[in-house]
Amino acid sequence: MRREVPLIITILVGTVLIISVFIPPLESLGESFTLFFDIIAVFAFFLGGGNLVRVHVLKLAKKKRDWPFSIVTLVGFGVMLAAGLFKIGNPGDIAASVTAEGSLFNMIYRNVFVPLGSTMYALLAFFVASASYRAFRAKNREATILLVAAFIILLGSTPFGAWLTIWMPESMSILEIPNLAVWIMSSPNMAGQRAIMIGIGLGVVSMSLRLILGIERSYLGEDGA
Amino acid sequence: MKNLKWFVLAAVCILFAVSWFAKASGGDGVDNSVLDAFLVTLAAFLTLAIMSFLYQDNPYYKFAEHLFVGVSAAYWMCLGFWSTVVGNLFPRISEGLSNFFLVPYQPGPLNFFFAIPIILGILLLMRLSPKGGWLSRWPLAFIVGTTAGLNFVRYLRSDFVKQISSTFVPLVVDWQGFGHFFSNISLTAGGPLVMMLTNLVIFIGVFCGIVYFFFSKEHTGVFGKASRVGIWILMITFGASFGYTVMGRISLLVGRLTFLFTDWLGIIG
Amino acid sequence: MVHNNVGVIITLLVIAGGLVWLLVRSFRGKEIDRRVIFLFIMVSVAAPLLATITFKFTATPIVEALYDKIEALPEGSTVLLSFDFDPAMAPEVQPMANVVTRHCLEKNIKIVFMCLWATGQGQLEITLDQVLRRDFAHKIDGVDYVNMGYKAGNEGVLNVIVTDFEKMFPTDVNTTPYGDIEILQGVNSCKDMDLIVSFGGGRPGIKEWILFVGDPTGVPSAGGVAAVVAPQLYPYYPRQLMGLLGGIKGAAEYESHFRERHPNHADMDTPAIIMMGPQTIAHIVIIAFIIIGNVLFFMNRRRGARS
Amino acid sequence: MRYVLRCVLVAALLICGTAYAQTEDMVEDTVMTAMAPAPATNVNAFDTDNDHGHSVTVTWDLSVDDGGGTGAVTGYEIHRWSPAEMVTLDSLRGLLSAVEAELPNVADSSAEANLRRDSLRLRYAALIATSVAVGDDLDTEMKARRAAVKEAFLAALDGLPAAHARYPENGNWQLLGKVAAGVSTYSDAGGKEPTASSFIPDYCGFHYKVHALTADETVYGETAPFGPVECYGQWFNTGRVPVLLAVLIFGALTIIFVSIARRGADLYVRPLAGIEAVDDAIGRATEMGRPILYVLGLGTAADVATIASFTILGRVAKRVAEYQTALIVPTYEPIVMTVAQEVVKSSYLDAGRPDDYKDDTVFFVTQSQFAYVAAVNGIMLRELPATCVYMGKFFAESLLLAETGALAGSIQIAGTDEIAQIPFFIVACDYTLIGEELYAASAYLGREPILLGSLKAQDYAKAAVVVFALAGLLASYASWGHVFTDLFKVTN
Repeated sequence: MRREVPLIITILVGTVLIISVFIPPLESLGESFTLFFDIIAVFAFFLGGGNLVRVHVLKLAKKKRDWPFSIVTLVGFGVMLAAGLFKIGNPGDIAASVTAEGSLFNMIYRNVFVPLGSTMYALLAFFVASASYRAFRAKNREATILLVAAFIILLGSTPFGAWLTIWMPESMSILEIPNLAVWIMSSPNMAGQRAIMIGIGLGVVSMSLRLILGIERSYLGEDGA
Repeated sequence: MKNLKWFVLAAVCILFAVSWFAKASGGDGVDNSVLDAFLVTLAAFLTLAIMSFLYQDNPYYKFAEHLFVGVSAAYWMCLGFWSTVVGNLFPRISEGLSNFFLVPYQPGPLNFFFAIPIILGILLLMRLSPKGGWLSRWPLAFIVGTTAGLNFVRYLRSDFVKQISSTFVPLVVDWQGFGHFFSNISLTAGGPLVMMLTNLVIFIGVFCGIVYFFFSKEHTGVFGKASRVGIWILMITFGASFGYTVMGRISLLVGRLTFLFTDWLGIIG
Repeated sequence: MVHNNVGVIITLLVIAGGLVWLLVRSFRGKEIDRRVIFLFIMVSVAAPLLATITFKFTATPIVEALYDKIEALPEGSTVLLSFDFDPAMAPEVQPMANVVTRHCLEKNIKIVFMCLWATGQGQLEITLDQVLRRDFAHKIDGVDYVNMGYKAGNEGVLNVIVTDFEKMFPTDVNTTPYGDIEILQGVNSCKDMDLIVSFGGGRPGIKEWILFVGDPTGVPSAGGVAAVVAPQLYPYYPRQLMGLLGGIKGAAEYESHFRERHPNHADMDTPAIIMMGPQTIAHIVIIAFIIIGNVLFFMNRRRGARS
Repeated sequence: MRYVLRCVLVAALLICGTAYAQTEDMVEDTVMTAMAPAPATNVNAFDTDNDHGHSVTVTWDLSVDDGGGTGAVTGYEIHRWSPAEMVTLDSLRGLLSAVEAELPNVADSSAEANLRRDSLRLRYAALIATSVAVGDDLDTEMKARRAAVKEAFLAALDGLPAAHARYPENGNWQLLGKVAAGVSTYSDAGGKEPTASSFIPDYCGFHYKVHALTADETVYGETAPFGPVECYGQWFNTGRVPVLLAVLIFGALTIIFVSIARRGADLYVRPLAGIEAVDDAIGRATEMGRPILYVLGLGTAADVATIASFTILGRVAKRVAEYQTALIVPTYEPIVMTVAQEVVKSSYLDAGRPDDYKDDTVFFVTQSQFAYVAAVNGIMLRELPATCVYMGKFFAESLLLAETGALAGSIQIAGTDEIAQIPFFIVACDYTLIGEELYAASAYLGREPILLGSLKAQDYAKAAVVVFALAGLLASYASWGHVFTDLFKVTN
């Protein structure tokens, strides 16, 4: 009962959806099912939010390390939730968009959420540098290939790339760094991408099949198969 | 050393206040309202707080991080509620609710289907109860089953079938006989030789790449050599894409600094 | 190479000096603390912004090809510029659109503007404001250029205008009937264009232009695209795609190539070149760190071998 | 002299003659343009294939005056004969939606609301025979009206086939649309739902005709009506046969190899460095007495990558339970969290240490990309995990995580199917599962014959790709390259 029902559900739903692709009257099934997800996901939000609050309240109660910061989280969570659910400061009535200009929700979003997010994203500029310093070293053949490819592309995206090989004759122009960079991007790079894509495509297909056939059950909390 | 922490805190607070005041009083030439001044200063403060992480973990980063977590969690919950529950669910299940939220009621013969996600959603919440936790697997099974079904066909369609057809490239381009070929042989970018080379590399690359992803055959002999070439191709791919992405990442930083220099300090632009 | 300016010289000296010092240390096998790297990146991005460091770019062949093509077009020939992008892509693509438009106007080439993306109209307006209305106020709408606006239908639009332009665009954006637009006299379809340039980065974009218009009619087609999609387009060069500006760098190359050959535009604003300042220095710094890293690696290995 | 006069006279006559002739020609011309162009020929209409019905495709041969001939044709108009009942249906539909729109605000007693209701009553009276009790209770009245209108609407629907069969009595030709000259096909596709204004009923005998237009609206060439033709839904989309074939072949392969594997054939799977490394990494963590951080990525519980990751998490949790090391699993998605909790719990059970399992090993952080990263990075620098495992879907955050992990001095093992992110993991992590390897890992860990069987099938499919590619390559030399491209053509 505990194990079988979920498996049956998976098999049933999966098969129906595969068939639906070939049966025009059932084509819209996929969309409505994906709409069902969003609804289930909203219920899941309660789980998530509940868990978040629980974790931080426990941290507070047990006075764990950095407990004062849990207050920040809880306050931020509470305020944003209130602002969103009760549409505080939203122009117009209850039908107005929750992210409407001038609402508290929108204000917090633009002045807290966005700067935090985009700065976090911008840290990548630094990490890209430190990563290439650490990792692009000619340890072995593979690493060397990686290094050389990256090096040419990097050089190719600066004006220096062009100056370094300006002396090359037209008949060798493919070897000029900018062209070489272009060629690498459009030829070997393309090939590698495609190989991975085909692999992933098949992997997904076969994994889906395993799920539908009930072979793969890890998602039900069973180890391996 | 103990009270250095407090000095820093004080300094930060003073700077914050100064910036707020300066922005509000139009110290930077632009005259903002007190609220805007506060918001800009806040945004700038949070930006710097996150960047301070680069030096080391510190209370200001912790503050920003915890605030971010709380706010963002609530943000998505609210969007989910308004767009999905109010936008998609209520109009289909209850006339009263849709009237309350002023969304158009959409009666339809198939609406009873919407009981499914509700029931499954409730089952999902069952895991909060010590006994019925196992029931929460049913909605999961539904979700997984659906995506499996969708993916199975979609990937066979797009990735698999399409990729095969797009690998049909003739290796030889506008062939006009050996004489012509060797008489003006050159490495000009976009010249015939390079074109052929490109197609050849793509074909061999895809071939060896796929060979590398064979799991059920030992990579020895010719097979092993092919898969080795495959790895090299992959390494070129990874190196190239890495190098290629750098530019985009730098732009992000430029964006943030422009915010600091222009909107906050007002020293450029 | 660099516009001389004290602040610039100093910052460059600081960065270069720092790197040399690190290189020397690396010969002694000393690892670099990550914070030093972060500092260098910060400086190399912030300094060019504050001191506006810019570089002179030599146009790569694929960019030069488009420049030469426009340069070679006789006065009064007609060029079609299609704006197929949205604000998200604007930082990369708008500069290209601006400089190419400027070049065409400078050469007294007639321009037919259009959009395959609804969002393109807004971007087109920006270009018209920043280039045409500011620096070429004397150009007359309908005589020197015309704005046909946006038509829905993606490839469908191309499929029609390849044979009959008027069928898809019976009027221009200010509803002037096709027949009354002077510039369009003698333009029945895309075949009558001397050059087609599409600025974009999505679908439909230059790829669709090539497949639906360029190839069938043989009208030279070129494009300006965001860096991410550039690699997928290179295979079309040079046969189906006669020129391509890829990403902010492509734009910068065109800007600097154009400004250098048209001194009367020396003071035009060059967003791409400015944007490339931080980019270039940051790239150089990263390259330098890769070199330093490898020096370190080989030093330590030799040391390991010796002991 | 007289000779000269005669010449002049002749000349004059000639001129007049030619002039007359010319005027005659001119008359001829005007007549020509006034004449209708040749109509389109061979009008044909048929149900659109591979669809859900409610659509008819009309085709015809171009008029000889289109392009060729006088070239007068500027385009074509397509008309369908629609009986009077169609009009009634439309007005009923309009009324129905109006009534339904009115229902929510019966409480509204404002002047304009009353006006709206009165106009509704009038429209109702005009259309529906059955009258309803107009009490002072608006709600009941409106509901009653809605019911009556709905009834009439459905009745009208049922009447449609008969009405169309009655052609050509009591109906009129209705313009569907225009197409440009040179076009010889038109798709008359409408809404599937009767409530849609563009609704086109199935199983009704439609009649179509095509007008060849000229610059002057009043002048056109008209074809004879074609009909009757019905539209209806198909039960199978033949446009997707190749996909079906692929599905069947792949399914068959899998089942075959699974059964072979079941019969105990020992199938080889090449070792995956990343997976081999997991155990050592856990051992290392135990020695150092530091925790293990497991990140499931940003995928949903339904993403294949995440599902594969669950299997690996199960393995890791089991080892962790055996070695009694600490495990930290911050999650991005609530459902993923619940699954992860299940997985970890049962792993502890399998390891025979159910009471060591703590509920806050797996916890939810936030469903926002960079907030999640910010939090995880914080955890890394505070807990200093000995090992970080990133398996699942990752986006821009991949490098943010991996670099911070390296900073914290952890051994890092990653795996993702996001092609754009693999490079960053390759560069910053010690071991990386590339794309498909991540999926294979679950089979590899399970070591279950069935899973290995499916892997084998997968490999054969790959071999098929290579073969087809080669064949296609050769075919592209021979002129019959299209054979293959056709074979793989997937319409819609």
